[in-house]
Amino acid sequence: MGLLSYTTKKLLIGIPVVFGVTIILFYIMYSLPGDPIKLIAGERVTPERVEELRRAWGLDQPPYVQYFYWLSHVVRGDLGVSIVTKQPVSYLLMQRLPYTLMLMLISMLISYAIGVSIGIVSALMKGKPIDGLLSVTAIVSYSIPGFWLGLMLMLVFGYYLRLLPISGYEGLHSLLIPALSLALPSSAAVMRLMRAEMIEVLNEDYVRTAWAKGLPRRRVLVVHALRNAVLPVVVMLFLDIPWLIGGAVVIETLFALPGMGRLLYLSIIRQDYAVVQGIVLIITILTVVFNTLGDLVVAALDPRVRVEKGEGM
Amino acid sequence: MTRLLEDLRKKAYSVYRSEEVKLLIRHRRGVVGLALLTIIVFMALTADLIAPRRFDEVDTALRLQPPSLKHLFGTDHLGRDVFSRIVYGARIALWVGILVVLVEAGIGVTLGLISGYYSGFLDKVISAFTDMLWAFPPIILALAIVTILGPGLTNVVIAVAVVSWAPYARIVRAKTQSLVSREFVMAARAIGESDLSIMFRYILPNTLVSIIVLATLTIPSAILYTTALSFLGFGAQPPTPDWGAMLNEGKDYIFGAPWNSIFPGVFITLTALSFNLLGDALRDVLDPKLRLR
Amino acid sequence: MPEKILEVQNLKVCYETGRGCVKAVDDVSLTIFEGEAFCLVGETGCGKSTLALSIPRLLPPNSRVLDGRILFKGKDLLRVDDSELQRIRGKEMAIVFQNPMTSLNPAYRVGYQVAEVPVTHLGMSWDKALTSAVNQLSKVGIPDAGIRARDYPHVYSGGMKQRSMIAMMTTCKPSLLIADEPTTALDVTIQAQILKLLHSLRVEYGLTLLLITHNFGIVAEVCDRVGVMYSGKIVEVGEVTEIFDNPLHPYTRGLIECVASRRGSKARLNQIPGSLPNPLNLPSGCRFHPRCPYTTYLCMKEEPTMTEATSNHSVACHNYKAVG
Amino acid sequence: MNSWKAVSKTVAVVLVLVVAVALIATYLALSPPYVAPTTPTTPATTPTSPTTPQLKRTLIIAIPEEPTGLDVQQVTWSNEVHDMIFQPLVVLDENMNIVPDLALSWEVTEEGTVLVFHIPSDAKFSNGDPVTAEAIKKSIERYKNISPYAEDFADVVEMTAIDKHTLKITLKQPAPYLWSVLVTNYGAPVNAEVAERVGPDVFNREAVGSGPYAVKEWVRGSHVTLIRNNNYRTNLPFVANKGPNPYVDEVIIRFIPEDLTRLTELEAGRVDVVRGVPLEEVKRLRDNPNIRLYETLAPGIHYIMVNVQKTPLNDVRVRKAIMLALNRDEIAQILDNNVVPWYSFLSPSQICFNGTVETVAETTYAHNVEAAKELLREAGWVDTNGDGVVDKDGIPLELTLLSPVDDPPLKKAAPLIQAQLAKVGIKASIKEYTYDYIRELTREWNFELALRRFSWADPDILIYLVHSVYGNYTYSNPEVDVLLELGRSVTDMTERSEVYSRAQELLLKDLPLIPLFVLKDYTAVNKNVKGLLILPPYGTMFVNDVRIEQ
Amino acid sequence: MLTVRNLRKYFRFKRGLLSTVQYIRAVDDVSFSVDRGVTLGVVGESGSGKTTLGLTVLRLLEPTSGEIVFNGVDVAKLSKKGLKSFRRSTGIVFQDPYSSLNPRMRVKEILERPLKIHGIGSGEASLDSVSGVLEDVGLGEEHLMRYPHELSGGQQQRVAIARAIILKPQLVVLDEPTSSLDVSVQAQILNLLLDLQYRYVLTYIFITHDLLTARHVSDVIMVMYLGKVVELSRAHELFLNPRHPYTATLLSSIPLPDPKLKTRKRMEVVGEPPSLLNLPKGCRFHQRCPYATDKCRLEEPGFTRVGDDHLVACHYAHELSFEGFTLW
Repeated sequence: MGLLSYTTKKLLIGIPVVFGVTIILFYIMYSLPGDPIKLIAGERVTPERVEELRRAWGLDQPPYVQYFYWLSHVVRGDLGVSIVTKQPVSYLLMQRLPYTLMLMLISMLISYAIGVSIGIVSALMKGKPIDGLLSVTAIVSYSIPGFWLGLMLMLVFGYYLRLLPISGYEGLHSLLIPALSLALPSSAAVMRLMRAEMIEVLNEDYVRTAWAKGLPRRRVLVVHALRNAVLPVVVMLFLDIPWLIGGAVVIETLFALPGMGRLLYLSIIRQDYAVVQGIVLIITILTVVFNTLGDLVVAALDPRVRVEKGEGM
Repeated sequence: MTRLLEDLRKKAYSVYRSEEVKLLIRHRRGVVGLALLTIIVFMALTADLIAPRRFDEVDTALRLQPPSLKHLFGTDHLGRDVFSRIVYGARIALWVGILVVLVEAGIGVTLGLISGYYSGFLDKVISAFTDMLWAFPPIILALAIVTILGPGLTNVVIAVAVVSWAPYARIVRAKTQSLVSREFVMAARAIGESDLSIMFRYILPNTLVSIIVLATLTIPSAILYTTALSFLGFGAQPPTPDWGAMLNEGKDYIFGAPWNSIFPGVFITLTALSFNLLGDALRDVLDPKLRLR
Repeated sequence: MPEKILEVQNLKVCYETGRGCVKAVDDVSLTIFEGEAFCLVGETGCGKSTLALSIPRLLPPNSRVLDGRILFKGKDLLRVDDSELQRIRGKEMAIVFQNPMTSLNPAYRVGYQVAEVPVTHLGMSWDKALTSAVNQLSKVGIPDAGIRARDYPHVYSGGMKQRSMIAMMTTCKPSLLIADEPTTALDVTIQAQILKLLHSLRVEYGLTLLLITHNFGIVAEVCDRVGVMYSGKIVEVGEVTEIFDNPLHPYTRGLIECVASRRGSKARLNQIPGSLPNPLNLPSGCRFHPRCPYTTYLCMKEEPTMTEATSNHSVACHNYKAVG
Repeated sequence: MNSWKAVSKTVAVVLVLVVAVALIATYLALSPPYVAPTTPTTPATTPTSPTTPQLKRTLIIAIPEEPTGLDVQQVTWSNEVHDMIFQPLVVLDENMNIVPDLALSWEVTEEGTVLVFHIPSDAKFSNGDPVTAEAIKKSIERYKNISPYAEDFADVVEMTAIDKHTLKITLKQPAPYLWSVLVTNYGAPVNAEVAERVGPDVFNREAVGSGPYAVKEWVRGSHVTLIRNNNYRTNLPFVANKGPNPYVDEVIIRFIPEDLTRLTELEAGRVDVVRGVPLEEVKRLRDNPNIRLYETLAPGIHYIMVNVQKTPLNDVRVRKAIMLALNRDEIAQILDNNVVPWYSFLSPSQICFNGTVETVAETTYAHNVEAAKELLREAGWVDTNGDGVVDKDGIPLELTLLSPVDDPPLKKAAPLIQAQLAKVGIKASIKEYTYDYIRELTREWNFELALRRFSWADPDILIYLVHSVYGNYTYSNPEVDVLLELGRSVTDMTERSEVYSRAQELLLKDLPLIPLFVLKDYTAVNKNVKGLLILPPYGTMFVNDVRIEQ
Repeated sequence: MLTVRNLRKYFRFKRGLLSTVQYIRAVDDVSFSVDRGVTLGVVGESGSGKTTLGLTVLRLLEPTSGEIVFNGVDVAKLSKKGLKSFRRSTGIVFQDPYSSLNPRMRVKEILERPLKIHGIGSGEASLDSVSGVLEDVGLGEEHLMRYPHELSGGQQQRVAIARAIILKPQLVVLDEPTSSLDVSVQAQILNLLLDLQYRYVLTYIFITHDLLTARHVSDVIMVMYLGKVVELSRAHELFLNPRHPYTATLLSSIPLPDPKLKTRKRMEVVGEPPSLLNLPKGCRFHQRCPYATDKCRLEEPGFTRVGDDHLVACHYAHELSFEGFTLW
């Protein structure tokens, strides 16, 4: 199969996922208790005015009509207008997205740099005290709630040591503690996967073959073992996106970062339909795209994947 | 005759169990996890005895006291004893963790069994659904569900379970698929077993170990999720001494009275850690091939 | 008398398990002469593969060599350093494994994997090595080797994978080739082809073959000398005709007789009663005594040692004279 | 197969590119919103007299929320930015008296149905256009057309410009509550002509008013820079400087949503004034010698709304018991005394506030557990089974208390209220929702006790809470209805105050709302900033006399 | 007793999302019949479809087409109820004894299940038949309460055999019952199977890749290659006088446990069997057959009768002889 058709196929498979997620979400938002119009209308507004606003926002329509209305606009690149701030959703997103992407990028860099390297070390030292120590450290950091870790880092670095800003965005260094709190638990997961994969691959017959061929140690470990062991970790890298975004919701809220996660949290609370829909759409598309990218990378790294497997009857 | 059989049964059973138990005991980390868990369970069971005060006992005169002999972990902004709240909180953490796992395992195992056993359309629908869930940031969905259901622990439990049954469905499906092609299932059909009987007599018991291991390993994430929701203000209702809610209340005083934030976090970590250690050990001993993601 | 190429002395290997270190090879000594084809035969779990893998030190990490020496061309392989070992492996001593399906790295093209060997050992450039890999592959009978060398292993059939393994391992014309059940995973027609290939390579390169198998048919077809293993011990060693015509150990005899042969049909076969002993719970004295028709009190009490029955036939049995 | 080799390379290259582009793009995208606060270089030019210290010419104010638009007639909420740009006709002084700002003077005639405003002849918008009677008329007409609060001027039947500088407003009926709109920036005139010319969207970005400062630049997500309006004239009695402030050329209003960051900026000297001081930080700021805290009382109270339709809360004795059970001093204590315990329904920052009502209420309902228990006993609620909860006919007295997660003082007070109620044997279970959702639940009568607040300078706000028709809530008392309707039409302020005092007395008997406290609003200001005036009810800042010393 | 006519079992195989569906013809037009008390040996290499055949005959896989007539009834058309009684008169033993026993059931339960399902005996009565069958397969009551993993491979296979015969079936399919066992245990199991056949007059379909074993136990042997039967004959006759080049090759490829035969002249074939997805036209063996002609390349051979009960699917069944080779 050619590259293009492979990619197209993978992306095509993603489309129903995007639809499914947005439809489910739309109905969830629709069934949220409370009336967004009353929320924005405030204390001194008459019922007539409320109805007027409801018509103006199209919220008097049945949900499927609203969904198709929304969808038809999305197709034209219009994500709608925030009911709370009256700003275009795309504008809000563009404003917030960079912070979240940057946060995710930094935390991914940290977690994969730590996780992969320690995982390899630990696998090569399997059974030795250092491996035990690293593994226990990993399990411990895996058990720490990210938001609490963030709180503690804030306390230590922001308050006691006054090294880094406590909260809010004042430049890239503001993202350091939040990224760390996101990265540490996830780096433990990466490390555990990397270690398990490496150990498994080191036990594979083909690694034994490589030894039997008399290849130098580095060649066996890097060319024959690591190349195969790193594959699932790469897959995880791409599959982790939803988790990271989920983490970003809590962390951004905690650190008061002007990112998408916090906007999402606020918008769910304020029932800002359009914003929630827009953000989730972006997240789902990002997820699908990253999954496809992940598949492509895997296909590039592992020749077996390119052959479609048959199914029995 | 029957007597003899009964004796034999007991003996065989004890032999079978003891080997695995022995292995578990030799697993040092597992023992540490078990010990930690025992402490937390002990806390939960004897909260009424060991907690010096009730978890909701307010005394404004004592507010924001630092840790001392009288108040081991200090007091919070309402003058409640943090240690007592932590001790009572163990009940909630355990209850929530286990309940979430029961619900999500119930959903996941059923769906996984069905989709693994009946390949084809049903499988495709269930798998697509699972994939969709997989692609969705869980905390966001949980947030939305809690908003619909209203705040409260039970609703949080439901929300977290609803968004996180996917690993169960996947693993049970995979196990079922591999078991369905195993010869003993074929043999069961050859002697005329019905589908239902095959599912529940032959397949389910053989996935049980994985499910138990998975359950142990997902309890910590259940606890972490629920505390995260409580932390965002959607979980336990005051004055419930939920650790996440305590963190939520404590974070306002993080700089002035950090003990309000430190201790709940430490205990969330310890509880998650105990289950993680135990789950790892169980996996090593019972089901070394199991992968969570 | 030809040169000794490999001498295993009092080798003891065990595997770490939850219940202590379980001995898989227990005090085994063995000599292989240059140019011969030596077969180690035995049932599952008798330790034959462990013995084979311990020679190039390729045992899995949970194993331990407790004692013994492995002299290859006079050097004790258990005591050489890693770089020395690396020079021996793949160059002077090669090994072909049981499962060709998993023995090739799925991530690299077959030609590349073959070419790695001359690059490492002969200092060849990659270009030249790749060409020589194609030659080597066509030599072992891969059709269209020039094209197929650029394939990944997963598109190869089992037979072709095993051929590629053999190609890879014989590039440097090693003096000893260890083949650990090389055909067990293959069909009979392919098995015949691979055995033939091994034979022709032996003739061409004059290499010494150490073949591990459980199939007496293969033993008879391939080998000059045979060692029979039971429960971690070598119980009988001798020339192949001696072993088949005049087995001295009751176990060897039983095995040969219980194979459905060309002779019988629908008749009861001779059978060895019972099953293999549990390595965690070995019987006292001779390990075969609970299944042996010739058992005496001595067998239960004392472990027999290897004795030379004739000049080229040794056996570890108290009663071998009665058996013969 | 060969294409795959190319693929792996392509993928690698693409990945590297994507990551690189993402890095660069995010970096670029992140850079602009963060504008390093310009600490204006000390003017080396004119060192004024040696006695006066050197002055900083830019006032930097940090506020939590960025306005959704600058046109006060288009937004649902206004803030400090609008205060700078717009100038109301009249304002409230610290005693809640109406005093002139833009207007020279005014008359109320025809029993309160006609208002006449006199505008100074030199009044100008910041762009130089004159503020005439006609312009104000146009502005109010525009408000009636486009504002979400168009209702505010619903009673206005006719506006006539008697002459160029005199505006006559005719009302359907007396509408004293209109003053509470007029004293805010909502009631301030906008340059409707410009608005019409440029269209609502542009005007929302570049609104023109007659306030002390005018829009220079609005950097979204960051700040608004305002420049001195040299056409500014005011008739405020309590400021010395009736024209443009000669000491402050520019006002920069920065939007910093994060409480701690806002304060950090102030402590670091990068900001002069911080609005929205988190209550937890007040103590720390008070200890800081470089910072001055301005304190104003909020124009409203925080209270428990009671569902008087529901048993047992329909029994006034139970409501009184709750009123008595509460220890407001304790509540104030756990809120770090950032609130004032309160017993009546109007705060001192509201028009028509009457201190005697509060004093009487305080003595009547001072914390008294025994009295509360006694009232419950009278009502038939006694703890018969010894579980600590009073019961009647076998039913324990259990109530649900709705607590808003997004209102920190109320959220914090809830568990304490719960504990205090428990002491008299009332078991309250807390349910937390967002403030807005609780408002909806109360509107639907789907509640028992709900923690709420209101914030509006005019006592007319009460009509929306306790009037049997306008209020929509559970309480109905014809006497109260009459009084509140009367309060809408009485124009004389003393008389009006009397009306609301009587209404409060009735409410204190019925207790459909149980007052808790009045919140203190804080503004943290650098000590170098002299002459800043912050007045209730909304903590409006008057920068007319501000001088910033170095 | 059992007659199979034109049995086919195809597996669907889909490549990619939009590409066409292909079929793997695992069993393609197989016909044979077995008499009561007789053993039919089915011999073939991996991919020959012998296991699929065994499973399809017992309707553990749904046949794609063809008839399976068992005691006069077409099994392929049986309803659920009829199938149940068919299950009662058939049994199956698999290759891997451990994998064919439910690891979470004790031996007792494993053996009781068939009785329970078919409502035979209860309590003591069923326990008696369980003990009886255990004795038949050479196990004792001490094994009743064991889990499969507590038994050795040979014992496990004995349990599997006991399960297959506990309902006293007429037909038992034995799918490589000895190939995963140790050599020394294989003989025990083969002897057991022969004893049981003798005692209960069982009909066996014995599937194996091991010609020596097949010869030992079978009365009739059917050789399969890529889903097709290539030769069907009495066992004795087949080994004495193979007529299909593939059969000859198979025989010739067996390593014989006799060093003196080391240098015998063998029948050899080139290459490896093609993929089932990509079968050649004509005779499926022609690419590897040293005797192949154009006819073989184009035309699929039908069966030729070359003697009593000896059928060969080769165009040149009468012409070819393999006298130059020492096959055996």
